[in-house]
Amino acid sequence: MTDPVLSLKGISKRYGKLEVLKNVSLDVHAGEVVALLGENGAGKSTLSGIIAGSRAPSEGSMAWLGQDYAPASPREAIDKGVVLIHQELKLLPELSIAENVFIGRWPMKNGVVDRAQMVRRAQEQLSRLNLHIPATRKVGGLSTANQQLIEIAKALALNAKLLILDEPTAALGGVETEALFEQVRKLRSEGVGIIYISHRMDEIKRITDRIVVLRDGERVQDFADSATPVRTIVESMVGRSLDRLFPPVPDPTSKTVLKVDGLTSVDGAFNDVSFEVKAGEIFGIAGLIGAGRTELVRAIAGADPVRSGTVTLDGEQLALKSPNDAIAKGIVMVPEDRKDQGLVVSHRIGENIVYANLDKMGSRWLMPAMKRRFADAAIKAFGVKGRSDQLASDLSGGNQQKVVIAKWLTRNPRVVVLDEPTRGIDVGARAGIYDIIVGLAKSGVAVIVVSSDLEEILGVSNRIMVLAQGRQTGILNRSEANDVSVMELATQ
Amino acid sequence: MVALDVKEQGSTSMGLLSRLSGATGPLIGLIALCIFLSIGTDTFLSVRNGLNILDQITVLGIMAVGMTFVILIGGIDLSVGSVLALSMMVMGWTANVAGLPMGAAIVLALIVSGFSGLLVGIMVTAFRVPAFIATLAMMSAARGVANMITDGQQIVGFPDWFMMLAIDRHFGVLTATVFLMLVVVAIAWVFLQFRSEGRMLYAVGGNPEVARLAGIKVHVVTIGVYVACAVLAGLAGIVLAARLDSVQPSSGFGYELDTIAAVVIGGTSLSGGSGSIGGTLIGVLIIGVLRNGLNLLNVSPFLQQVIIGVVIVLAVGAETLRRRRA
Amino acid sequence: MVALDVKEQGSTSMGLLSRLSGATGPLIGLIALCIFLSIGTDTFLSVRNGLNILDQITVLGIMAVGMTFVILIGGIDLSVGSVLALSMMVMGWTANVAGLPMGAAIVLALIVSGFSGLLVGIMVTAFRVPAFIATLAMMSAARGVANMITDGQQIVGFPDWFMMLAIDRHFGVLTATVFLMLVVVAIAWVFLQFRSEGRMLYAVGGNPEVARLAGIKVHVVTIGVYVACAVLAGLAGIVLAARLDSVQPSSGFGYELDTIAAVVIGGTSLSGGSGSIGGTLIGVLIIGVLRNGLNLLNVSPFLQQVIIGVVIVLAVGAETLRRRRA
Amino acid sequence: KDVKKIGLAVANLQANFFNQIKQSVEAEAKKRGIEVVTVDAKGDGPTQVNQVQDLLTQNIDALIYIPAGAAAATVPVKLAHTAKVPVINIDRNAVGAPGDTFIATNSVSSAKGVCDYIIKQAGGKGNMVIIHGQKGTTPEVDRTKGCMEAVKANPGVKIVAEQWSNLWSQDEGFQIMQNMLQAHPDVNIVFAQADGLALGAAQAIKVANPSQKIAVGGFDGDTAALEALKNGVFDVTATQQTQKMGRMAVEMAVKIVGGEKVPAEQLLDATLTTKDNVAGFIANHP
Ligand SMILES: Nc1ncnc2c1ncn2[C@@H]1O[C@H](COP(=O)(O)OP(=O)(O)OP(=O)(O)O)[C@@H](O)[C@H]1O
Ligand SMILES: Nc1ncnc2c1ncn2[C@@H]1O[C@H](COP(=O)(O)OP(=O)(O)OP(=O)(O)O)[C@@H](O)[C@H]1O
Ligand SMILES: [Mg+2]
Ligand SMILES: [Mg+2]
Repeated sequence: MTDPVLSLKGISKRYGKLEVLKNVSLDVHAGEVVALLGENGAGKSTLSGIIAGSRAPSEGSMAWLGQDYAPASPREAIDKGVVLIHQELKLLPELSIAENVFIGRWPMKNGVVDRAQMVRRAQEQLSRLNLHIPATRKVGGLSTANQQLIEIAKALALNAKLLILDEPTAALGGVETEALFEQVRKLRSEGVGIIYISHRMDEIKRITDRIVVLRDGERVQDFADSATPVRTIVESMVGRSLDRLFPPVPDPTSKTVLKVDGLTSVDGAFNDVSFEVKAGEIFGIAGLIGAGRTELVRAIAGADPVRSGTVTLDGEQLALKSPNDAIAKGIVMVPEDRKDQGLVVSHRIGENIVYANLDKMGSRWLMPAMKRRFADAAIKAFGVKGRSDQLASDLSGGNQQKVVIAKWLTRNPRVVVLDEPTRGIDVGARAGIYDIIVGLAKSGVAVIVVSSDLEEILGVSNRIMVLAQGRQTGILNRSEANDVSVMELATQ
Repeated sequence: MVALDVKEQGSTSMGLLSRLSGATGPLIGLIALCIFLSIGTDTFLSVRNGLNILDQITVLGIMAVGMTFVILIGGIDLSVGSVLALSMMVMGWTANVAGLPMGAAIVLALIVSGFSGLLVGIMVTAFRVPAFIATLAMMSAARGVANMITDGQQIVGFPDWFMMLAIDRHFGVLTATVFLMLVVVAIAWVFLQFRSEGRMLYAVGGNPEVARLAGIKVHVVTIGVYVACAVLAGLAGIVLAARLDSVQPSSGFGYELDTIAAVVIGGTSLSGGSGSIGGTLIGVLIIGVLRNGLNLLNVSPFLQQVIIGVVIVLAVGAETLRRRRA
Repeated sequence: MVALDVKEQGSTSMGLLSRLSGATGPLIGLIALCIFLSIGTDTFLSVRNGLNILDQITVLGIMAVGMTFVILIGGIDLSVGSVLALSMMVMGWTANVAGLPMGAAIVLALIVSGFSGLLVGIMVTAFRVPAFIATLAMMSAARGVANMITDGQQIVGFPDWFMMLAIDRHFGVLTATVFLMLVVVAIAWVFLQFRSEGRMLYAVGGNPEVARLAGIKVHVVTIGVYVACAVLAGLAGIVLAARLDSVQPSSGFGYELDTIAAVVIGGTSLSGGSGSIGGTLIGVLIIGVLRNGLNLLNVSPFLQQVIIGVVIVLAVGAETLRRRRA
Repeated sequence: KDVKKIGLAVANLQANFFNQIKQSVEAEAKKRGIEVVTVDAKGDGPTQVNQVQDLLTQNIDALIYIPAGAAAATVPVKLAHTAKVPVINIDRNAVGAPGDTFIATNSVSSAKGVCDYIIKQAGGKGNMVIIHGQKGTTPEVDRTKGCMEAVKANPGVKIVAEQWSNLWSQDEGFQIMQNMLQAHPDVNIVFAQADGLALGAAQAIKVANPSQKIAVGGFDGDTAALEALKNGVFDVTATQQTQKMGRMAVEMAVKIVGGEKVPAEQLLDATLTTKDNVAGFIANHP
């Protein structure tokens, strides 16, 4: 084999007393795709950041093409050809797509930014990813999936020699993922080294040449062969044996809890949607990106206004003017974007849990000890790795997501809506969240799950409704649902 | 060692120091300032001067409490100085021209102030006018109305008991107005720390969309906060009227920047979601002590302006350095 | 139909309307204001009055350009009024007391202004003092220094050619100062729209962390912007000196709020990352036309304050309504 | 008893008139070996109350008080008297609580003199505009009153426009005059209630370059304005005796503390100043 392009030796990283990476060594060769796996908080993003020059290691050294390599800034790394697609979106909503793609290195002509060239080249990158929106459009207002694709286009435009993709598909559906994979394969054949981070096991097996597993900041195991059974990999990640991902799904009762009739959005994102969810039922909503699933469930949770249609809960027709109305009636939502909608990331997680329960505590004095007890109970019930006085921003993505769910469940809701509940969450934690979902159903709650992960939606739902371009194209029972039947409806 | 322990605890449990959040640097600055002035002058460190300083910060202190609420939710209020003047003129006119009893005049003044806050709140929530613009407009309009009430004239001469509120030192210590300020500060502190409505301000300031999806009525909270801020500005106007025994429509000109400065020096973040009343009190005291001390040091007025600028930066910069070291 | 087409294009291609981004509402407001004043007075609609208005907005216009830069990167600058006064006093002292040639005096004044901006920039970047506090401190300090230069006295009497810059209407139309303002506006527009340094301001204002990760030197950009804003404030001071043929340390008092208001009315967002010079020009014109028009209408000063407040809210509120409908 | 320390509470040092008094007080006190503690309220009444408190804390022997705000506040005087410190009011006096003595210019008669002069210059008739000071303030009210006496005596004079400034500043004077000329191009008499406003107005007239001669009157006798008057920038002002006021104030302080009786009110005349007699005032400001 050739010499590695990138070689890490004994990298460690500490935040105060916390040791996030412990003596990690890693080689990446030209033209290979290395999967970096690990639970939430294992240190994958931290390691990526160190390679890409946005954080400095506490110990250890790196070599790039045989030379010592210690980038002081992301710019230095980019100039050498090391490009990182961040786990969090790093886009400027007020600028156009084209400007975002070329941010900081806009093409110039005669001392001014050459807009025509910039737009043209950006458009080329977009079409590589099958994204057909004008590159002159503002990024703000695009769906998360499209923004993620733009983030990828931004990296493709940099002509990287080493590309790190940190959970690029977390917000993508099947079609977009395919387009991305095509590009990854193309880059690999061009000799680009790739580090690929994901929590979706099926992807890992399809795209990567070699698997490296991190656990608690240590490199614990390698799998050279992508034929290794998923279970073996997962057990290596979580450090214990894991019997199953999806728990058995219970049968619903016959009592209808939620009834949605002819619901139509104000801006046309969804049209004339009708369905019922029974107590104890897990109702999945599937569809391609942009099908209007998020808009639909936001409307049910009172977050957006509707043009027409009704929502009935336990036989009572609701007038949902705000999330507050919905919550008061017992409809709660775990939103798809946890950083902007689920958590105040700059506040402590204890506070975040309390925020969702303030009305219940309204008449009482909020003594710190009481708040802590309340929050600690919720944190413990969901196995969040963290303390109530930690800032939400210091938690790993998976643990943040658990906090978002945890903050609701003390309220004993009637209907729980989960939009992309496991986006960016590791397999081990995912099993925990599925247990929570099933546990809710067992306790008689009506659960609605929206997901772009087909395996997930097939795995947990009693019934699956499919949306295509805002229209409801069918509802499948668990027995008739499989990837083919769902995709057929989704592309109608 | 003991100090270290306290700090350790403070950062994990919700101890006193952490409650002051961003204000530890300014607190150190305030203490340094006091030590310096105690050594540099022979008049600073006396009960009499301490009480003077308390007297001098009443108006600013009351307004800064309302401003803390506003800034906590990520807003800003430039109209406080004008609302203060409006409240004074309404009170003065009602009592001395319309001849109603003083108590009624005060209530009416506070109602008018609250109404101006309500207008701002509606502009900000229903019409999405940025708070900066809505309150800038209110700043201009309220000043205009305050002027129109008496066509720019002042009104003097209120009942003796009213003026005495700002002068009589009960039990030889606190005037009624200082006592009022302390009560306002205490209530605000308890409200923000221990009441769920108070915590809502932090949630709204931290991220309004998260707060809304968590079932908090963001619009109601926002309007409530602007009303509270305006009523407190109005109350500060009443205190000022007692202190001056007169009302004039030009009062409170430029107070908005002083008030915002006090709040921000006290560690409340202008982007909302973090800060505390304790910090604001420190900010108010820094401004009050600084002005008082520079006068006692007989620093020339022009040089005072330079020194005030430098001390403000040092007080806030100290916080940054402290954090960086920690 | 045609209008509709243009709008469609505007939102996808970078048409003129979209370049004004948030300023369409205010533009409508400005036009409505002009129509109203043309009907309501017989003096508003004349070439001469138009030139007067241009004269009257030069100082505000030049300062507002610098402020647009600052607000675009998500900052704020409260020191512009004081820096303007400082620049004037430095120029006046150098020319009339130290007796250096006028050109040297102007250059020195601009250097001193730039230096004050540099200090602010360093405070904001290296010491992470919030811009509000850093510039508030500079506002106080610069005013103090301006006063100390002549112990508060004004200086009068500059060379004739200097005063003529603000008086002589070349080709019967533009004075040199108005021409200077137009040049500043044009350069700033080109800079922001077409230079990569200009686009960096949008990136830094949109999200400094994103900008940093993209390799933009956020600190350098920030310091540069505060220096530019201060130099432009200093330049506005020179213009004001020519206009008044005298300098005094109290000049520019309260201009910071006017300037910020002009920028924000013009659709630049206080949170940074969006806005345009075209919008700022509209904001400046709204303030200029409004003041001019109310005087022509002979409206009493108190009522003027109320009307100004109402118009500001309407101009900005119109933008919100327009968007909601779109 | 001797005076060792005087407190000087100035309304607003940004105004030349007050700054001149301040400088005169400090010079006179220095001559007599008295320490002066100066504070500047920047035009804000409440700030001044705070500052007077601070002055009293420093055990001053007398307070020279130039009230800030639209009209004099009573509280500083009451505070001083409670602390048994005599008060010398300059420029403004509070109704309810007057100082031990009050030194000021007779604004009404002086303003009448200025307006008489500019009306005479214009030949006793014509269109007149008034640029007022800050509306509702004592000087604004008095100067308006005095000028209106002159206007009433000349039926040929018609007031076509009035505007008020907020800061008495040159910039405002410029802007207001520019707009007035726009609305009334045939103006030939301008009374601006302060020299700053007058200088601004004169500059605006210069810019507009009207065909008729316009007579401009100011008030105060600011150092810079006197220079301008000499150069013919505007026509007339009323020079207030700021130096004398400062000297007198210190003198009164010494007298009162020494136990002498002083008159309750001492009004000084502002001298009508034109190009002819301005040289003397520039050399030696009264
Ligand atoms: N700035 C910081 N200060 C303190 N701790 C931090 C900081 N940044 C990250 N951490 C901690 O470092 C650990 C590793 O985080 P990292 O983001 O690298 O995990 P990850 O493997 O990418 O997880 P995920 O799959 O959820 O993205 C976590 O426990 C996290 O809480
Ligand atoms: N903030 C927004 N402003 C305007 N249009 C939007 C916005 N967000 C989404 N849309 C549009 O609404 C439609 C559906 O949105 P969205 O992509 O969120 O649907 P979804 O089925 O929930 O997909 P996802 O998997 O991304 O959640 C799309 O046409 C999208 O472009
Ligand atoms: Mg990660
Ligand atoms: Mg969605």
